[in-house]
Amino acid sequence: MCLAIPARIIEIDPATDIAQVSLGGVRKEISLALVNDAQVGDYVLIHVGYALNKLSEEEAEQTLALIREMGLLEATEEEGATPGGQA
Amino acid sequence: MCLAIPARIIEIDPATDIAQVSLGGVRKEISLALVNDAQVGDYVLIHVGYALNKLSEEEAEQTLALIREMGLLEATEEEGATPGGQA
Amino acid sequence: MKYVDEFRDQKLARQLAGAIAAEANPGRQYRLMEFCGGHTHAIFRYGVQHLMPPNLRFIHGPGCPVCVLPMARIDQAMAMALEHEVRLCTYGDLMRVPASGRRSLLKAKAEGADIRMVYSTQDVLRIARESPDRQVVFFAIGFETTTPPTAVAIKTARAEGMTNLSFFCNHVLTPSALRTILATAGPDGVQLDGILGPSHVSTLIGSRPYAFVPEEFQTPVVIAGFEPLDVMQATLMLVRQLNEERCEVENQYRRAVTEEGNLKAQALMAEVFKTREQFEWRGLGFLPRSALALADTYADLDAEQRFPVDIGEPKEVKGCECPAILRGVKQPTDCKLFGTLCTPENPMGSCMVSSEGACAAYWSYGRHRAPAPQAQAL
Amino acid sequence: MKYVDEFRDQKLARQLAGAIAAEANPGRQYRLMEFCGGHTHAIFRYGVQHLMPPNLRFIHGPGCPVCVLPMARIDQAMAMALEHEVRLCTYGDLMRVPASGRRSLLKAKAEGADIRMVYSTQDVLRIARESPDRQVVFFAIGFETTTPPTAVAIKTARAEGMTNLSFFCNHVLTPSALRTILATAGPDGVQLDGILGPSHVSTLIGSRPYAFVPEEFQTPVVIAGFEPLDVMQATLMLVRQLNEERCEVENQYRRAVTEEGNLKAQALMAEVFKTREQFEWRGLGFLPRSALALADTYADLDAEQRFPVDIGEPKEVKGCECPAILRGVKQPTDCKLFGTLCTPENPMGSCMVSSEGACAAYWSYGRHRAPAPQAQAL
Amino acid sequence: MTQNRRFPVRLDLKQGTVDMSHGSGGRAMAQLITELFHRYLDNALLAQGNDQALFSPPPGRLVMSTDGHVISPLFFPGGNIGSLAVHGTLNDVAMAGARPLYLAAAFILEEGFPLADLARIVESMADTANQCGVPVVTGDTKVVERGKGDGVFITTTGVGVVPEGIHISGDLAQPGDAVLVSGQIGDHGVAILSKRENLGFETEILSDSAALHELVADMVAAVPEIHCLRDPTRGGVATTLNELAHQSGVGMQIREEAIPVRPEVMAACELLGLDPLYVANEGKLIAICPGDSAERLLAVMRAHPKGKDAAIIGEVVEDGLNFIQMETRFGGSRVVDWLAGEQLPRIC
Amino acid sequence: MTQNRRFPVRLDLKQGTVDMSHGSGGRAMAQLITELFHRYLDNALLAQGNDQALFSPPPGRLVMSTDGHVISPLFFPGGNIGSLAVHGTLNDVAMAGARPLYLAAAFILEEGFPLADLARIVESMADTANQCGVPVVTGDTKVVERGKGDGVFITTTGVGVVPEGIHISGDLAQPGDAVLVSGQIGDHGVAILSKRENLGFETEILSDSAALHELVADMVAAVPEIHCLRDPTRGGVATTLNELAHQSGVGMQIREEAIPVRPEVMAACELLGLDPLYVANEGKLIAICPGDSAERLLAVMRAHPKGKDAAIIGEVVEDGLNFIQMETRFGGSRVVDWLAGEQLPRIC
Ligand code: SF4
Ligand code: SF4
Ligand SMILES: [Mg+2]
Ligand SMILES: [Mg+2]
Ligand SMILES: [Mg+2]
Ligand SMILES: [Mg+2]
Ligand SMILES: [Mg+2]
Ligand SMILES: [Mg+2]
Ligand SMILES: [Mg+2]
Ligand SMILES: [Mg+2]
Ligand SMILES: [Mg+2]
Ligand SMILES: [Mg+2]
Repeated sequence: MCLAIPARIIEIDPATDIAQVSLGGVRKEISLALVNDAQVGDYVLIHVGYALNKLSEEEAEQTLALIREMGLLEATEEEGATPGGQA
Repeated sequence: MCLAIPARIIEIDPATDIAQVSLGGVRKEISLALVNDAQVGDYVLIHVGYALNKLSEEEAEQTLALIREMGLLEATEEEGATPGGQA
Repeated sequence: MKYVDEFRDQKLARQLAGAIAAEANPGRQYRLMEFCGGHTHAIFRYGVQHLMPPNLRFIHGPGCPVCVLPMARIDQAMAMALEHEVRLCTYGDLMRVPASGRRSLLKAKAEGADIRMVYSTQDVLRIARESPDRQVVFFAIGFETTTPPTAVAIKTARAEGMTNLSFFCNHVLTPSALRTILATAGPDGVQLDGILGPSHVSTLIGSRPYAFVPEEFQTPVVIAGFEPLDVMQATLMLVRQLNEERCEVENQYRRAVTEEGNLKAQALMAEVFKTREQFEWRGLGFLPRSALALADTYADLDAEQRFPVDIGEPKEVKGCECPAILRGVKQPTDCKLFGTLCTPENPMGSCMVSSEGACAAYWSYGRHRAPAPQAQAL
Repeated sequence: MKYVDEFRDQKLARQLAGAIAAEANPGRQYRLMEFCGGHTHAIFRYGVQHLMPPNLRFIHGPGCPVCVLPMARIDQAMAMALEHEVRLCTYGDLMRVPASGRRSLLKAKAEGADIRMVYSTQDVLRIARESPDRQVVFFAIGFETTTPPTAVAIKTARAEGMTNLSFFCNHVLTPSALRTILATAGPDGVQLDGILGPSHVSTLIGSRPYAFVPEEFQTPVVIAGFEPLDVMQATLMLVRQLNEERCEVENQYRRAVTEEGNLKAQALMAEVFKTREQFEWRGLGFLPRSALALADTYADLDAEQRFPVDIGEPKEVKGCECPAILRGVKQPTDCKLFGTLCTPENPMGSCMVSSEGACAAYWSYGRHRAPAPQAQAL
Repeated sequence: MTQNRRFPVRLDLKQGTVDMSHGSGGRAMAQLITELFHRYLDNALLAQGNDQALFSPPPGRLVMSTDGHVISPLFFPGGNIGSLAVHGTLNDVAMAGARPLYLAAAFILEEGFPLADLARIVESMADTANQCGVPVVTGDTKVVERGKGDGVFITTTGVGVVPEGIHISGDLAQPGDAVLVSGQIGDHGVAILSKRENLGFETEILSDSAALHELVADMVAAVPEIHCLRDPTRGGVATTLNELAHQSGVGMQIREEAIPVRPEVMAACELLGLDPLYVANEGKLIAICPGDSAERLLAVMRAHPKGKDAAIIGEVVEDGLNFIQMETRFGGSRVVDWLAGEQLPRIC
Repeated sequence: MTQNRRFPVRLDLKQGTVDMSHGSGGRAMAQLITELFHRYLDNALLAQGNDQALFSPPPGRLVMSTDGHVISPLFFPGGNIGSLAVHGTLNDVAMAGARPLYLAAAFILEEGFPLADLARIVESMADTANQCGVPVVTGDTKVVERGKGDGVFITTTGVGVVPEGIHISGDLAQPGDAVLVSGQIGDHGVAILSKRENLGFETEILSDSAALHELVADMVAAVPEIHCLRDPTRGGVATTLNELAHQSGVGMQIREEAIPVRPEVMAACELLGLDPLYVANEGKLIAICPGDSAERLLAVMRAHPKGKDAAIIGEVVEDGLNFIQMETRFGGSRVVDWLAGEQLPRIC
């Protein structure tokens, strides 16, 4: 549930707590009312026009690294495994 | 001023004082609030959806008779007179 | 159509024309004012002027309720619709009347004002009943003919306890205007030899209110119907009065007009309205005791009180001769704007709007001044 | 798109699929409930199920706010719009949800109800400011993700002293539903070996509220993001917990979810809302302390109090298996109406509306059951 | 489970209403098109389901004409917006002397419009098109939000082919030409007004809405030298005559007495303060032809049921002002001007 | 006094607004047509002022297509309703492989609409028609009351001629055929959404609104064996592929990775919960041709500026269920269904 997408803050109006975020060339106005200390350059998770939370770059990289590691381990063991389909 | 046209009463609803009048095959609903003792068959002068007054058949005929008489008198005296135009 | 077709008979018209030509004294002028726009309309629509001798001229009077409504009242109605966001009900005739700044109710409607055209005050009542949450104002205009239907609506609104309907009253009184015309006539104003008296107004008020005309102004009056034969017969009656040096109120329109008029309607008007101390008439200025307002007992239904508006000084179009035309001292063709900047599509003055307005009538029916071919055939 | 594209990588997916297949013990079943519709959507949209070994099955949970909204609440909102003539603002997702008598907000709008789709509670505030004469109601739905934006709007309405805006609150609490699912699981209900925990809800509430799952129900939880690699990694993490007979709350979605969640948003929710004693969830019945209402200090902004409506007993469509599907005990294909009378154009149940609903996801992405050609190529 | 019936639940043509999804381009729209439009307007070209129709016209010059139809009320005595949308465009095609071949129809539907009404309208369009032998071969459907439309608007476009030797255009009237009208005027406008609730009048008058292409075919076959044809729709006979006079740079002299008007139409106009010369027609035409062909043309027109009350109403004259002058029934003369603004019911 | 200037006071194209008299059939309407429509759309056929246009088409089969245009906002990045109304219909004509010849345009104006906006729209229509070499030769204007329209609706109808040897129709796709798209998808829909006030997003994306008849002319000249052409407008590529599959009784297998989508369009869709496959295009086409002509067709398309980003996106397969199956970028497979209802911004 709860469609949300990460976008980068490119501008903040401190008076209104409204920010401009950018996502793949699209700019959108969102409210920062739900997050503290968001800065220009931060990535925030956008949901119904609000930033829900900041994203952690570090954690994202660690997750990706872990995924690569989990996959690689396997890839060496069972190259080309083809699990059967089930809908 | 005051577009008004004579029409014949063909139906009266005494409860609402609303009548149906007929004029050349057209039926129209009008109010009788402004006239007393209008009867089915009477001709009334219709203005903005109200009967203003009853018409007197007798007077109408006398007027027409008078017009004919005025004209005829003349016709015998100066047959074919053609007054000049002026806009 | 009974009582209509008989009074449009071509043969009788030709005979009456002959009689008028024969009886009119070539040695004098017959300057007859048709008070009503209805007469003006008939004269133009049926080409009655063509049938008259050259020394008999119709002078168009101020008897068109649309034409005599001052611009300020349109501005006021527009302000009610736009500022107070009322639902303004009005007769179709008013939609195109110019207001200040070349605006009109038609344009205000296009811009979003809630303006409804009605055909009858019965519609006004229906609209108000159907939209109880909405303030509805009836923009009431007209002479004594159109006034009693407004009175019925006011009484009904009171009887039904409607709180969302009020009345912007612009009803005016014919005799008062007639008096002003006559009082200013003479060497400096319009010169009048006789009056074709109101048709449907007289149906309501009767023929008695015109007694002052011969008495005070030594001018004969013939109350005339609106059909072309009515106009012609009444013209002949005026010619005869003038030739015989009589000066009285005669009634050509006997089939609809009595001496006392419609007493029921008169009582209704007396109950619901009071006479204003003065009221502005376009062209005639502020005339004393010439218009109606809601009586004190009905003042709560008065839209002017319920929805006060502040309008600036209305801006008349420069060059528009409506005022002089309404007083009978000028003709449409005397106006520089006639047919150039002022046409029925782009009326500059109210006289170009109503088909009873002298300018509109002249434009629609009289513009082409070459002698009509059939005039020769008569 | 940063943080998006990386987590949709095909090559890594293939590798993760290989790892899952390798690590999954062929001798046992892995019945994993993805709580969230977001997971359901990702599983179908990206064909994740195709990449799993046959003994690993995803069971679709109740985590779609549209799907769990009982019909009575839609009926109630429609009645507010139609009887009280309020301007009803709602997220687009709700427009096509079936209400009693095969009606919906979309149809009510077509019939003249004043219903506005909004994308954000910021729009709701704007609409209310722009139409001060009109009562505006926000039909608020959603889990803890969507709740804080409603809280912001409520506080703003109060701060600005708006008298024309109120809130029809249908916000529900995730942990409560999770508890019900787990409490009814077992031989007679759904059989679950592990839980893919909520993604964006957890962003707000943190990972701590799930501690009860392993403690009370001996079921492992892995909080998972909504991108397909997130789902696959979390699946592998669950497989490992099960293989290793661990049972704990793990957090795969570390880039957005912390232990404590968003404290500012939590404080805001605590201020503005109170927990309802009970609330009906479609399919799950009345669950204690599972939803929010406006706190007493904001009760004057509660649309349920401002616009009371009287609706009849809502009429569920006969044969619709949404309730069982939402509890995880049936699949869309078990419903006789699926694909015959019930399609996304003519949804009979809410699960066919939202793209997160199991029936809609199944219809859009899973309907064609022949093995996809590229499944062979993997 | 999965199965091939395209629309499992049929469109509810009794209780259903148009909603936004019917204009979305998706399956709801496809269903509306299949189960309503194609069902009634059934023909091979339309059934192909392409976004355009392909046909081989007979050789010759083609005409194309388009008209939006926005009438209120949608159903009126003698027709509805569907039949009107067929007649109106066929007539504009026919007024070039052409034989109409094909029609296109574009619908703009307002959210909330009852499907039952839409079905009645489309069925009547189909019947009318059938009777006229001119199929609706391509179409389009859009849906607008409530309050941004008025039930249904239908824009029809027609193409037709002009027989050789026929040269008809509004700028070809010449002094000495005769002016004819094909029948009683004002019926359509009065029929519409009689359904406006607030005017509260009743008549037996039906709209004259009708297709004139067969009448025109007879006319151009017998009198190929016709100069102008036009249907006096909005603005009525008065406006059409002014248009033609202006286009051709001529004046006209007409006779009120010669213009056929039903007594009921005349009466309704008297009641409302309207002039029948400005009231709309939807099944009449004005024809202008050389003066010495006029009696022949009149005879051909009168021989056709849709021209049985045809009349010669005047003649074209030289006039730099392009005035239409009319000898009144009363014997006077007046200018018959263009309509200014709308013709509204009046009190004075 | 009396004089011959037809409209003494010029239309106020700066401050003026449409009012009911502009649709009355009277002189106010004549003035609007003369001073606005004819002024911009200036061409000999229109200038004749008849209710229809007369022309001699080249020999061959004709196509006719009509489309109502009801877009909001009326002005959007990359165009307006006027340019769109020209492109939309030209494209539907071109999708038969035809060369468009003439356009008809019917306007439905809402009372109160600014004449300045109308002039901008009509001017842009005229420019577009000029650039395309396809004049608007006949038209119609109606005015509806405020609250019964939405500024302006424009229905355009086009006719065109199909070169010999070309047989293109939605029912001709065959298993083994290739499916091509002429460029990046979703631009128009996203450009429109970006102007919806409440969505509050901004992009540099312009509508792709464009006329495709020249691209089509190159395509059919080089590859006359093309089976289907269709512009994926409302409902987007997904809906158009479903339509074609259904009409031809086939299925299709497409590859997500092959479908060109701008990153901004993708991002806007992610933000709003939309799928670019369902987003409208106004300057793109889908082409289906025999598999062994596909590379040749692709080369021709890429050689034309309006097809420079063309791509082969899949192939036609046998499928009794007429499903469009897509291999996802992620490596999975899904059915790409018709759009159900409208595609609305979503929260979940
Ligand atoms: S022509 Fe026009 S401007 Fe001149 S007096 Fe008449 S209404 Fe006024
Ligand atoms: S297919 Fe439809 S009716 Fe069946 S369970 Fe799903 S939503 Fe309910
Ligand atoms: Mg036309
Ligand atoms: Mg027409
Ligand atoms: Mg025509
Ligand atoms: Mg179309
Ligand atoms: Mg409407
Ligand atoms: Mg089309
Ligand atoms: Mg199209
Ligand atoms: Mg198309
Ligand atoms: Mg037309
Ligand atoms: Mg509007």
